[in-house]
Amino acid sequence: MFADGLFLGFAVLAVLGAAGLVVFRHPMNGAMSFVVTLISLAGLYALLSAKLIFALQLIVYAGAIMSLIVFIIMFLNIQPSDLPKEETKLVYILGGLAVVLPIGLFLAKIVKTLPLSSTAILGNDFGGVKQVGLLLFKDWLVPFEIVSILLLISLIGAVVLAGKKEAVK
Amino acid sequence: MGQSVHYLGLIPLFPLMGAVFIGLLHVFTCKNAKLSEKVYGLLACVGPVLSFVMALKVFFQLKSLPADARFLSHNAFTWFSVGDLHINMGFLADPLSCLMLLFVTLIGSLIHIYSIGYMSGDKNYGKFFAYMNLFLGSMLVLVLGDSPVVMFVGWEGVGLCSYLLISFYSEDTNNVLAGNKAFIVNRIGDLGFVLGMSFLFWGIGASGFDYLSLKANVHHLTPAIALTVCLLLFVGATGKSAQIPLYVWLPDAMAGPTPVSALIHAATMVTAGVYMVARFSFLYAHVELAGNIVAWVGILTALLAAIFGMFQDDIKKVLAYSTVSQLGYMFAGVGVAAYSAGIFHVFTHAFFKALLFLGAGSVIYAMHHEQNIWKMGGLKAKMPKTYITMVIGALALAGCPPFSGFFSKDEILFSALATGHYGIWAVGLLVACMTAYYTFRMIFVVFHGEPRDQHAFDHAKESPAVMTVPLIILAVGAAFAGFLNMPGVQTVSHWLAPSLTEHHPHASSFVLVFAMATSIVAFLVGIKIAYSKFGKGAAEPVFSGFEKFAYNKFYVDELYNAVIVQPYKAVGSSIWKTIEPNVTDGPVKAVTRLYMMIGTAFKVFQVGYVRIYAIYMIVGLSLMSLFLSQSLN
Amino acid sequence: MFAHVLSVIIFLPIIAGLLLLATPASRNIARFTGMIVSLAALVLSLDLYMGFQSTGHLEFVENIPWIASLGVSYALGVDGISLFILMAGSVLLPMVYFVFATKEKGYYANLLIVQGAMAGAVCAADMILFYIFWEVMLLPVFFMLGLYGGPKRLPATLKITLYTIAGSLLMLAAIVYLGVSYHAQFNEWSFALDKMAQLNLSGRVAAVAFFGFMIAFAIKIPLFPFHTWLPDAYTEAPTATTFVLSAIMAKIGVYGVIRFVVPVFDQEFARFAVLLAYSGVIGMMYCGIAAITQKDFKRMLAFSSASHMGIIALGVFCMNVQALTGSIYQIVAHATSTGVLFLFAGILEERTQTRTISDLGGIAAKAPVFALYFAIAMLASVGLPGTSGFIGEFMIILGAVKFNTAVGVLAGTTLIIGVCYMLWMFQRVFFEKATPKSENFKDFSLIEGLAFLPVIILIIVMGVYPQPFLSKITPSTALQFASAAPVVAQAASATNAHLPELTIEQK
Amino acid sequence: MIHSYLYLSIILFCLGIVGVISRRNVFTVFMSIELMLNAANLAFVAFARVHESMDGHVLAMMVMAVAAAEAALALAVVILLHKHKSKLDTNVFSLLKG
Repeated sequence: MFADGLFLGFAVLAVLGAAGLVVFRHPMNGAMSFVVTLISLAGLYALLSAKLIFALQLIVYAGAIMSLIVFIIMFLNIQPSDLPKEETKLVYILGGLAVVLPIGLFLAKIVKTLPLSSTAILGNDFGGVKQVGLLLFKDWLVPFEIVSILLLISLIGAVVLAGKKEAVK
Repeated sequence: MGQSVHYLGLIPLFPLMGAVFIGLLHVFTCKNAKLSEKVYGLLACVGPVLSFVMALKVFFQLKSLPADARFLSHNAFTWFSVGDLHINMGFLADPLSCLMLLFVTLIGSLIHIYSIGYMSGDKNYGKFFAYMNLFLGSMLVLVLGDSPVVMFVGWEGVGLCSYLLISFYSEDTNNVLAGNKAFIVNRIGDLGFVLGMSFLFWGIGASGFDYLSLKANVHHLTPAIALTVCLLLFVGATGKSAQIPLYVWLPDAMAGPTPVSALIHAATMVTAGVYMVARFSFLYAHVELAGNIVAWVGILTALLAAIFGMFQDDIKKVLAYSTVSQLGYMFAGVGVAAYSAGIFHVFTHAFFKALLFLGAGSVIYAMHHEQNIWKMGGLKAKMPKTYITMVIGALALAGCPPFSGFFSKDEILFSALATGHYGIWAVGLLVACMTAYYTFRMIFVVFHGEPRDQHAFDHAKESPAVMTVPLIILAVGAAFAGFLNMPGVQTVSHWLAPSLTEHHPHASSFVLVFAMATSIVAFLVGIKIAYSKFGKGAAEPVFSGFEKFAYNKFYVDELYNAVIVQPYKAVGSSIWKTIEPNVTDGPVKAVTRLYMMIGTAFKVFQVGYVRIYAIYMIVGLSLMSLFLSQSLN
Repeated sequence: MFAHVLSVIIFLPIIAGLLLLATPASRNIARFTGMIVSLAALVLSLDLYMGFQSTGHLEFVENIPWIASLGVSYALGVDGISLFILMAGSVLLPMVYFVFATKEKGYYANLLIVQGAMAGAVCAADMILFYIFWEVMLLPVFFMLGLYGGPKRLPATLKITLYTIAGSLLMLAAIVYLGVSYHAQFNEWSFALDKMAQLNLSGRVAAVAFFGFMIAFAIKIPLFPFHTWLPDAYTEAPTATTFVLSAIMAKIGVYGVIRFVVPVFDQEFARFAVLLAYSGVIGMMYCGIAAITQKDFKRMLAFSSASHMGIIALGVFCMNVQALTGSIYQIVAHATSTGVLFLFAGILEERTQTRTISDLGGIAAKAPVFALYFAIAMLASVGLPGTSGFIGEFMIILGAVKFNTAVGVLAGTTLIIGVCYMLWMFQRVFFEKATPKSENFKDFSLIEGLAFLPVIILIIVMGVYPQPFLSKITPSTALQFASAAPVVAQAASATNAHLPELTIEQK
Repeated sequence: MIHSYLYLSIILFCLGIVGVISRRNVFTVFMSIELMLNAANLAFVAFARVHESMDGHVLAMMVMAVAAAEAALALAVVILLHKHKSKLDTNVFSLLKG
């Protein structure tokens, strides 16, 4: 019961946060509401017994990535005049919802066909650092290395792109 | 049958070689080192004279043979041979071609000699003689060719030379236009000739396409094909020999130098059509309808040209129309199956018409290239030799006994009468009268009366001997050639008999005398009218009504221009300005436009915003989901 | 004479051309190389000509399996029909290098490649091989026209490329169809020509494939109404390209009809021959009449060339040995006359800086040698007896009269139509008074005069003594009708039935 | 119940799509993409729980890594674009427009 209550709370927060992201005009507001979503998602991961992911979600996503985004938003010192004028934003959002609705319903239909299964909290041998780490470095070694290369490349790319001083002008 | 003699091929080869040689000399020397005129003159006369000598040799060799074996042939090489079609570059000398050969080479040689004087001082002296030699060579190929195809080589060759010589003074646009006209009109005739040959070939050509084989197989032709062939070949003849409706080029052709008019457009080339019909006498003799058409076209041409001739004021145009008119007589002759009479008229006509033209040339030369007869007058005193020879020529042309023209023309009229073609005879008689009238109109205006242009008259003088001697020789021919075939003698008819398929009509001597008497009367009437109007000098008349209509040649040229030439040009320009870009190119352009339209239609979606492309993607995804979720149920 | 002489004739120019493109050779080296290579090809072809036995069948055969699984082989060979097109290319192309001295390197390199590709297309005895050379042939034309053409070259390039590629694709589809049919009927793969002739094709699909081939060739010839690319392309192309297009490439279209369509699709061909013949005749008249109103002499020659091609194509469609032989003879004659006329037009353009007829005049007086050469080529092109143009034209008209009287009569009008525009042009350009542009026209130099002399002599020799040439063609053309005789005879009699009163029969 | 997690994942994903296609603010669009990634992550983790296998967790980690890389690059691009145009409107960056 308690777990269901938690789920409901996190789920509502996550959806509200996501809706806020879509609706707010200023990106800073959007980012803040998105952080809410991320944190509630972390809670949901915990409910799903994914301890490592729960931690990573908080540290990497809510912590690192979001702070990077917020930092950049602040760094750019965005004035209201910089923001696009989206007078018809609401129409677009409603239209977007209408377009997306069939996709959602379709996916929901698929989900409906899945067998039910319990989400009770599992014990220590699931989702911990040790178990995931072993899996990661045994079965998923090559993809892991590839992802590390990807990170390296994006690092270099970001440096090259943002580091172009005035040459582009 | 017959003998093969190798020198036959040499006869056309001499002038052709001369043409090449003189032509090359001219081309390579005309820019810087000019050769002396004497060199050209000498070189030019070698070929024709040698050909004449050879022609005499042929004549004597033929004469030594029995009458029904009188032909010599020489097969130089296989020209082309494909399937059933075997064409040899072969030459045939039989009495008919031998007669043509003799007078063509004789008159050709004389005109070459005459030209040495006439053309002196011209900057394209060499070119002129190259063309003249080329012409003579082509004409000899035409005459000697042993099959229609070889004849066609000469046939087109003389057409080409005619074109080149008419546009000889090529700086003047009118001359070139006249040349173009001649070539194109001749080509229309050639189309008939080629088609005629084709039909003839598919009819009986498979077993040999030379005259002897054709003659042997002619009875295999169906009447319809025979008629088609005859008419098509006659179309060729109307082009070359200036008959209705293709006569229009000949008067314009007088733009060329006068010796050209004499040689090509009076004495030799234009008679090629008559020669051709006579060559095919074995065919025409079988198809009476074709013969009648030929005869009527001929006599109507004679009438029409005589009407035009009565009102011309250019001395060469008068002679040109008289040529057309006389050619009409010849066709009337061959049309009524009197082939020997037609050919005999060709023969005599060559003498007196060449004489008249050369005489006219002499006059023109003396008058410093003035051709209008109303600017001449009284030249009798200044140019006695020219005067006398021209009068002889005029008498022959007008048909005054005993000059040559009388006998030949009379024989045609007699044949028409004897074969029952009374209409042709009557028109012929009328034309004879008109001929006498316009011929002497010209003589009286030019040589009698008072000089109309005193300045030109004072400078006029008799031409040099190199010009007058040919005149005298021709005058002798014009005067006496008629006796060769006068009634009762008939040398030429007998000579020609082996080559021709004709039946001499047996008419009573009354008809003969009647025909002769009416001819003489017609001549006298004509000359009387001419004398009464022009004998004592007359001013240039002002034409009105019918006279003006006739003076302008019934506006036939204008009619052709409006009905054929202009529409042709209009079609041409509409093709490439309207039809080509719109109709023929239409489907191509339509396909292009279709692609453009499709492209434009899709361009609407290419707004350039990534977000919009994302929307397309999502919409697509959404539609797919709609579809898939239906199938999921 | 050695075994692979055909391959050498084909690939020597192609390789030389590619090498030139790859190396930074100067234009003089390029021109010199082109001259040497084309002369070498000429020598080899002459050798080939001398060694030709005129058996009527393919000679100098080379056959190497290439794509064995599909039965495609590298098969070459010449017979009397292809020999003359090959010779026309080999004899005429060296002239270009002598006459046009100041062109880019790529110009000469492309010329070499096109020469090799054309030789390949003519010698190929396998459909796939033919198709490859056929396509390769277009590429150099594309580059030469697009790079070195006149001011409006780009639309012209686009048009010719799209047109020919559209045709080629239809042909490719038809070739694939033939290959598949062969596999269906004989249970093996092959694209060899002699095997294709054994195919028994009928029905609607065969007719479609027939038109696939016919349209491809009709575009190349070009046959009315597929000719609309021609005036633009011929006018805008640099002279040598126009020369190549008109003198040789168009002929390969006709050659394709004779070699591929007639033996393989004999039934369809007999069925549609009248239609095609009318198309040829109408094209002849249409282009001939259009020619007379042209103001640009190159465009006029372009129309004249299209007009002549109509007659040449007609000869093929008439289905008798005279017309077909005449057609092949006319191919060579046309290459020597109209092709050379295009070269002369190029010289005229180069020296007067104009292509407008009315800007010129009086050249005959300024340049007698040039005028003489031009006149001879022109007279050959209007088919004057004694020049090369007459023999072919005469035989085609002769054959056309037998095939169908109406077609024959219409075909005859070429005598008149041709002479109209040619004389008109000759009058304006060579006669009359000199204009400012033509006043200082320079006559041929000695080298130019000598370079053209062989062709001019050839024109006259081919007119006066054609039998040696014809004796090499006739065995092959006669063979064409030996195999297809019953069908052809049937069709010919059917077409003449419309005009019974004019039917020619031998009692 | 596991279905609730999956429904939530669908809702978040759809909201992410809506954010991408209906907003013009570069940051919002970017964060909406992140939202979609997170929705996917939630599904991964949920399925990992269902199957009691931790491969889903590994995948979620990789997605995070990719998201980090994407964030680094995308933000660099945004900075660059902002430097040039001083705008955050996606419609300004319309180099694809013909």
